[in-house]
Amino acid sequence: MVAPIYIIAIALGLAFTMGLFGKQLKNIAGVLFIAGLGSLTFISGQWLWNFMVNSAATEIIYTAGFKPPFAIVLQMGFEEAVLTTMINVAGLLGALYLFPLLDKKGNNAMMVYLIFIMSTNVAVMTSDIFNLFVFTEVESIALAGLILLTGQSKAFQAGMKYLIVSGISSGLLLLGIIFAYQFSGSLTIIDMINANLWAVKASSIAAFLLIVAFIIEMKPFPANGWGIDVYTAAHPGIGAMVSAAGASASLYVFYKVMPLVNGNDWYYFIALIGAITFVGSNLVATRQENPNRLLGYSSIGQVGFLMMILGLQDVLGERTLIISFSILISHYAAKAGLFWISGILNAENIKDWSALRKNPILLFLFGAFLFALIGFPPFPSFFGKWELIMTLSQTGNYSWIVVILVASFIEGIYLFRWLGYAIKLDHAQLPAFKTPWYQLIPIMSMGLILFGMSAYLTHVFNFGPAINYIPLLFVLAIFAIDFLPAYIKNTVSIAGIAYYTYYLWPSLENDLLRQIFIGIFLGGAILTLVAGYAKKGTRAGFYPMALMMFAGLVGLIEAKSMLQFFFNWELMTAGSYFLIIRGKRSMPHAYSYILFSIAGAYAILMGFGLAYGSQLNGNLDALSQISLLPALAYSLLAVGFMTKTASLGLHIWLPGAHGEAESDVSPMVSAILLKAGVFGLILLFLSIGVDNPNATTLLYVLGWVGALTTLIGNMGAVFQEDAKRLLAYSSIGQLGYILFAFTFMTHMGWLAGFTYTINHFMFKAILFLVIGGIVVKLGTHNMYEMGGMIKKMPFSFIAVLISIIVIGGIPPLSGFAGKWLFYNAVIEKGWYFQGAIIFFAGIVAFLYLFKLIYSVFLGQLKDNHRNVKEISAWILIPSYILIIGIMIFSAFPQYILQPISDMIAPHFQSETITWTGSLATTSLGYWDATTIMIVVGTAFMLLLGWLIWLSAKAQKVEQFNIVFAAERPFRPETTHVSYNIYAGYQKALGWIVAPGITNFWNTMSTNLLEFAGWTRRIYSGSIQNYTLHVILFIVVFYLISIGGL
Amino acid sequence: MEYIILITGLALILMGLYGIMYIKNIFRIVIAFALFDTGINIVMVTIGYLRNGMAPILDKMPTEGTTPAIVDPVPQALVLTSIVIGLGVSALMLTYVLKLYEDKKSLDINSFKDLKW
Amino acid sequence: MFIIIAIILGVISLVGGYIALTNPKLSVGIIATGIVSLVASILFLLLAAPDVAMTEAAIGSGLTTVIFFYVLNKIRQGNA
Amino acid sequence: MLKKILILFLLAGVGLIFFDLFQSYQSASELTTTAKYYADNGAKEVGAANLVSAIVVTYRGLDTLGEVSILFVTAAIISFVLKHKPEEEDKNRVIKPASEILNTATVFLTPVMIMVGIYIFINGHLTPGGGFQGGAVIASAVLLIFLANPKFHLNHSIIAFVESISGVAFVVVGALGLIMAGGFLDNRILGLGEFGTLFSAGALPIIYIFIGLKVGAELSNIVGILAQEQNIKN
Amino acid sequence: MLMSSTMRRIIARVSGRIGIPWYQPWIDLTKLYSLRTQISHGTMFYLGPVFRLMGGVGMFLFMPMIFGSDLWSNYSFSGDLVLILYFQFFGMLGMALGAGEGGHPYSAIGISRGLSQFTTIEVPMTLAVISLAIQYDTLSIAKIVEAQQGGIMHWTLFTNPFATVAAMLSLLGAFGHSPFNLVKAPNEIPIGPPTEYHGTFLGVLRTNSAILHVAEAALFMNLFFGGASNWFELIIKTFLIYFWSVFVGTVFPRFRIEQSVVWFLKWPTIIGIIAIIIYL
Repeated sequence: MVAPIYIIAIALGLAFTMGLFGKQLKNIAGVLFIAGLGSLTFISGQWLWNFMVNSAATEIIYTAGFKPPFAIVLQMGFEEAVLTTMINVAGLLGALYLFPLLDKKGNNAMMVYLIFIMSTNVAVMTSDIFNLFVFTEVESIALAGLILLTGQSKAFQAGMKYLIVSGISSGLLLLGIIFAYQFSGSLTIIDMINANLWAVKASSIAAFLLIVAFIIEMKPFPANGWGIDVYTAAHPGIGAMVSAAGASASLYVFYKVMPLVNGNDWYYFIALIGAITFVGSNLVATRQENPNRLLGYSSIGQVGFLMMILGLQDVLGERTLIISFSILISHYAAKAGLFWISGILNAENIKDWSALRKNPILLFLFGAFLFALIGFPPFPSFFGKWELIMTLSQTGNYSWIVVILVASFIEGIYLFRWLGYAIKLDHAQLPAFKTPWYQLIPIMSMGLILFGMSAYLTHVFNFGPAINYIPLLFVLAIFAIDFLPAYIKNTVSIAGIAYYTYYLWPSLENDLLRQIFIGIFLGGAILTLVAGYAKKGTRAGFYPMALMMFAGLVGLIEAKSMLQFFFNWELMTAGSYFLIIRGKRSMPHAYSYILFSIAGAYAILMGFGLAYGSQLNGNLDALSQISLLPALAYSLLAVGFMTKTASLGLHIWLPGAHGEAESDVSPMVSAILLKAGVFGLILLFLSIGVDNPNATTLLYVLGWVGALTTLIGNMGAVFQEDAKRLLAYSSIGQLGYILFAFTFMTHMGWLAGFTYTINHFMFKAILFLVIGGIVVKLGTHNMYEMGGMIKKMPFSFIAVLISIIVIGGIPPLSGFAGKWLFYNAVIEKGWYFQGAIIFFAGIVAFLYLFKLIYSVFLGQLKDNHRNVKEISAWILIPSYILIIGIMIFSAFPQYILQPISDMIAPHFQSETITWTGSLATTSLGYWDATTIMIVVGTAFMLLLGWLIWLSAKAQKVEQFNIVFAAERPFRPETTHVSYNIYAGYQKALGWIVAPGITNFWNTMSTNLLEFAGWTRRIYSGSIQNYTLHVILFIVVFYLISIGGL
Repeated sequence: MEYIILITGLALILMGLYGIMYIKNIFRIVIAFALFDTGINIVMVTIGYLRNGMAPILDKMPTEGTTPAIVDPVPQALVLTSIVIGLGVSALMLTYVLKLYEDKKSLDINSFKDLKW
Repeated sequence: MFIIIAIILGVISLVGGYIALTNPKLSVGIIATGIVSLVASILFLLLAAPDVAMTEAAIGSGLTTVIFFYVLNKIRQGNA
Repeated sequence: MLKKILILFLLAGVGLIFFDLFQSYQSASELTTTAKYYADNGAKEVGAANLVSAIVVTYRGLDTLGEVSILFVTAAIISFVLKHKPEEEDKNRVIKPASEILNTATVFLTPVMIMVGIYIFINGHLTPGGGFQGGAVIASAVLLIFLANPKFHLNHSIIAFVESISGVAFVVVGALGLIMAGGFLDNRILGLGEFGTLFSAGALPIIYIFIGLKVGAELSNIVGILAQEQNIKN
Repeated sequence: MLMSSTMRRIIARVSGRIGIPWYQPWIDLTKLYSLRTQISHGTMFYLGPVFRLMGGVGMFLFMPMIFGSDLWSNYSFSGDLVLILYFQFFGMLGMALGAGEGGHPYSAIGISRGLSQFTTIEVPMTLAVISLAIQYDTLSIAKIVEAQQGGIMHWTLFTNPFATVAAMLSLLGAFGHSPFNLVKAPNEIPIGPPTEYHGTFLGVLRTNSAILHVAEAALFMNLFFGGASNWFELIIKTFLIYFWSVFVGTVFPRFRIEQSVVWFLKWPTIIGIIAIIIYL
């Protein structure tokens, strides 16, 4: 074992030696520099290995051979080993990244860099407060030098601010040290802690000064303008160091000195400061467009988050360290990687990051880093946040949970905007950039570290067996073959899904609910993927993401515990986000989708937290016995799931997201993905159970929400000119029905709900597939630019017609089954007004259905569409398979509904529907699907036959063989009345869909951004203002904590 | 006496802070910073002072069981370090001032607001 | 006795500090800072800290002042 | 105006903190545990008469190492920021010749000052003063040269050499302590010698010499760069 | 058919003319059926009328016409009130599709208006039906009729007047006579949806229109006026129901589409809500 003290000896020895090499021997200096960093990494890594594998005891390093407190003592324990390894790895990779720049600036720059890394190491290891002061001072001076590497004027300004503020804070630290020394008689941290400085007012001022100095180092909001400028002005490579190595070290240092003020109040203040920083920095970041500055805000926010976690350590107990580590490591890898990418792009505005598209590897890593920051699975921060929230909830600290989730959401606001820009923003000319190997390798290494740590932490948290990784591995495999042509990947994907369905099925033997949903999810997956054969090229990135979504969906079904459920929920969200954003104009819509999704996910998380807190049981069945704030918990869960089902108020993301998605993505996200929300709601309602006193109001409200959603959705669809948006609004409406039906909590209602769910899956898949295909064929979304397609695309027409009949609930097709059950349920439940609204909405549906089929298929064929052909057979095949499904379901619903009925019966007091063959009887009425089918079918055929016989000789009219207003039309556009055909209706009832809700969210977001803009004015750029902030912070903190306020 | 010196030190720190926060000329801010540093050093040494203590330089090996009547050497050692660090920081700040001036031809602190928001 | 010296020195250093911050001429300010440093080193002697006093005299009032002057000189030349 | 009030308010706030600090201060009547240990055992363990030196070099040697690296880093930063480019130097720069007295004084004083500096740090373990003070004096000598002859070109390679060698030697001696004695920077790699004599306190004087040389070189370097740096471009 | 001619007579009477003889519609119809249509706009042109007729026939088929008669309860054993309500849509859709295929701009306008109005017409109707379902605790028409037997005071008309009023008002719209006949708009748009069809098709449509009217009237009779226990009663009652709309239509001027939409959502709806509230 190499003694840790050699970290100092080697680094300083090399740094001093490098002065010997002039320009002639520069290369040797460079080699020594890298070798030195490498040996630091080796030493700390070796210790880490030692601790992990051999579980060695903590090593104490006595300098000068004397015992503490009389000499300085360093310590190398497990935590120090972790931290120093992190710092040194970042240092080494960063050096590689910056090497050309450092080399250009000469040996001096390298020396400074080396000493920066060395001092960071010592700050982590030392146990002596004055030594800590000296080495943090070395660190900040070295950093003040590194900032100047770019040589720009901005860098000098930033460095000046940094120097002044860190000078003030180190002055205060010195004062604190000397007074603390006076009271404790020692300079070691542990002795000072044992002296209980905080207990007496006299000595507590010393403790205050110490702590406040370290807090200032961590850049608490709002006294952090100086810190942010450093991130902005320094070379991104240096930003990476500050964010990854520096922030990690200062957090650990803070963790070491925190017990100086041991006392619940103090910790509470610290947590509060952390929370304010977390929220404030993220808030301000929402207005930021400079990537480095944005990353700076985000870094500071993350540090605030960690500070908050440390402040809550009394609550979190022994889990503090592992939680903070998992969040820290995500931050570390992600921020380093992001800063480095930023250095490669060298863009002033995050909009220019769209150039990243040119390099798929970087783009992938960029996405991974962002998701890691926000806390998506499988990254460490996901598990960290999960543990954190579960623990907090268990101890009743709800307000902290709210703070964390709000801040994380705000973080999502800007990070996803950024991601959207990178993936999708239209750019006339993508700026060129070079990716040299020495810059790519560090970034990729950080990516590897991130994924490696994900795997490792899953193991540490003991989540490994809880999560099924087989689908994930499959996703990875698909990712590995992403370069192959689409049809190969398509085949592999379909085969994989089919096999997995086959593999999974036996385990769901007695669980009809899950069988239904697996049918929807995976059956739907296969069918929609079949349509993918119509696409050409490699479709880079499509298959991994689609499969990721399906993996998440499958995982939802397999989930036994809340963690599994949430893990897969997030996985699905991430996958679907990438699918949605693939559309040409999807960027803003995918953005709002993901924002609603993460907000919903956080609501679910909090709900799970409450459930976990009440039962101390991570299984999903804990949901049925929530004793902590049950009403709130159920509401949160419901709201969370409703973001996916796009219920009223939470629906505004859907039209755009579904409407603009690619033609085969729309059915995936509409017919399949929305059902995930339904599945969640079903699980939730099953857990709530009938007559749960905590959820009565909730269910009632949800019932109304469902009814109004239906109305708004259908009404919205009526006024759409865009075919896919029309369908998207229609989805909102249909999901409204489903939500409404399930809130009944009666047997009949649920049966109706299931019928709707199955129907919606089938007809919406058909519609989106076919309409999507047509949209692609015709090259326009606007229905008024289509028309007359019936002659060109008869098969499509029939598919659409049948779907429409189902949506309309017109007998004899299966839509009517849903309606019939539904009205029985309404009357039985007694929710008449809601029922009436739904009924009204149901008729409104005719308006848009007519518009859809009329504008697209009927009316006048346009000149430029004379040569179009039927859409691809690959789209029609799945559609017709689904039509067969609809027909079977229509004619023999009892084979599906009866088992469902039996399945759900135990959950309710009574079974209110009885089956005799195909005849269903309720207390209110009866319905015999098969007979109706036969009667209607026969009558229909007879009439049709008669008419055909009557008009056998009819001649075809030419398109314009019509006369009106004494003129013969000659252009189809003038004759195809489709645009805004419901103008009168809009005048009368348009107010219902007046974009009140969209306005509400717009106002919310505008206000948030305004507020952020207003807040960030504190960062006026003036050095003195920043100083003022710092002093103000200190004074206020003092007055609150000690001054007796 | 030590009380008076302590007050002097604290007052110098306050003056330094006032200068840093109020004065517009960055050069003078560096001067204020030097005052701030000096004040802190004075305070630190004062803390180690022991009435009737001698300077911590022994003229003979102390005999077992008796403690030489000296002032506390530890703060002095710390201040030594602190003074040198102060020099380093001042020199660095002056370099910055020089560069800033070279850039903007001004010492007014309000001309260095390129970075904000 | 020491108290009186301390008071006098304290007052000198505060006045020096005031001058350093307010005198319109930067050079006077620098010198005033040097004086404050010098006074501080005398205070250190009073506090039985000869090592510190030496250091303060050599570095605080000596080298620092010189460095200040050098930089001020550069700036002035730049102005000229 | 508002800002001024705010500043006054803040100063009052800081003043309040200081007032509380002042109130909490009580003139010490006895040494703290640490100080008492040094007073009792410092001479015995380290062998230095000057306890401050003993603390600075041995007990808290690591701090000193850090401090030296601060100066080192500062010098490095200043040199790469204000990189001297002789070819661009303004040839027309008007330099006031230094006075005759100064020139003469320089010639006499410089060697003397360097000698004094060296004396100070060699006797650091016995008398007040040590590496820093000695180094500062040496730097002042260099300064004097600059004052006398503004065009004097400091030989950077010599300074760099001294700086590097003494720095490396400092580290090496420290590492020797780790190998041969109790720990990094332990001065007991050499015999402690007789208390109060020049050759006592083990390796302490040696370390102090290196510190002195290094500090001297670094300070000279800083002064040199600042003095030589070309004029601000107009 | 009979009703149709009567209606026109009344209109004429009110407007001070003599009007057509009662048998005129039959003549028209026969003529239309005898004409072979010579043109076709495509598949949907066929399917549209078929759908439309299907709606009417379906409604008819699944509705019990005469109380207590096995023969004339049709197929009502396999469906109830909800089924009937939805069969109305069938026809509507068919009409819309068929006309759309014609490619004539005015048909689209007409249909859009028709559908718009239709949506709101159904609101009071639904409220009334729900009210009935609460009242009788069933959705089966037969059972509703059964419950109304035993005297005129048992009719829904008297047991649940609000529901009846709401439904009757909506009936006005459903029949598409003035003032809610902008859809067919005889004057301003002389060639609304029906005009695109000639010959047999127009015949089909006319037939259908008649069937629909009868079916709807029968439905109302069943729901609100005690049903019919024999043919005579059936004819009288449906006739009277039908004439209600005709009378109203001749008195009021035509509404614009947005006016009618709003109108339906105002008074009839409120009455419908009251009808439900009293049974809550």
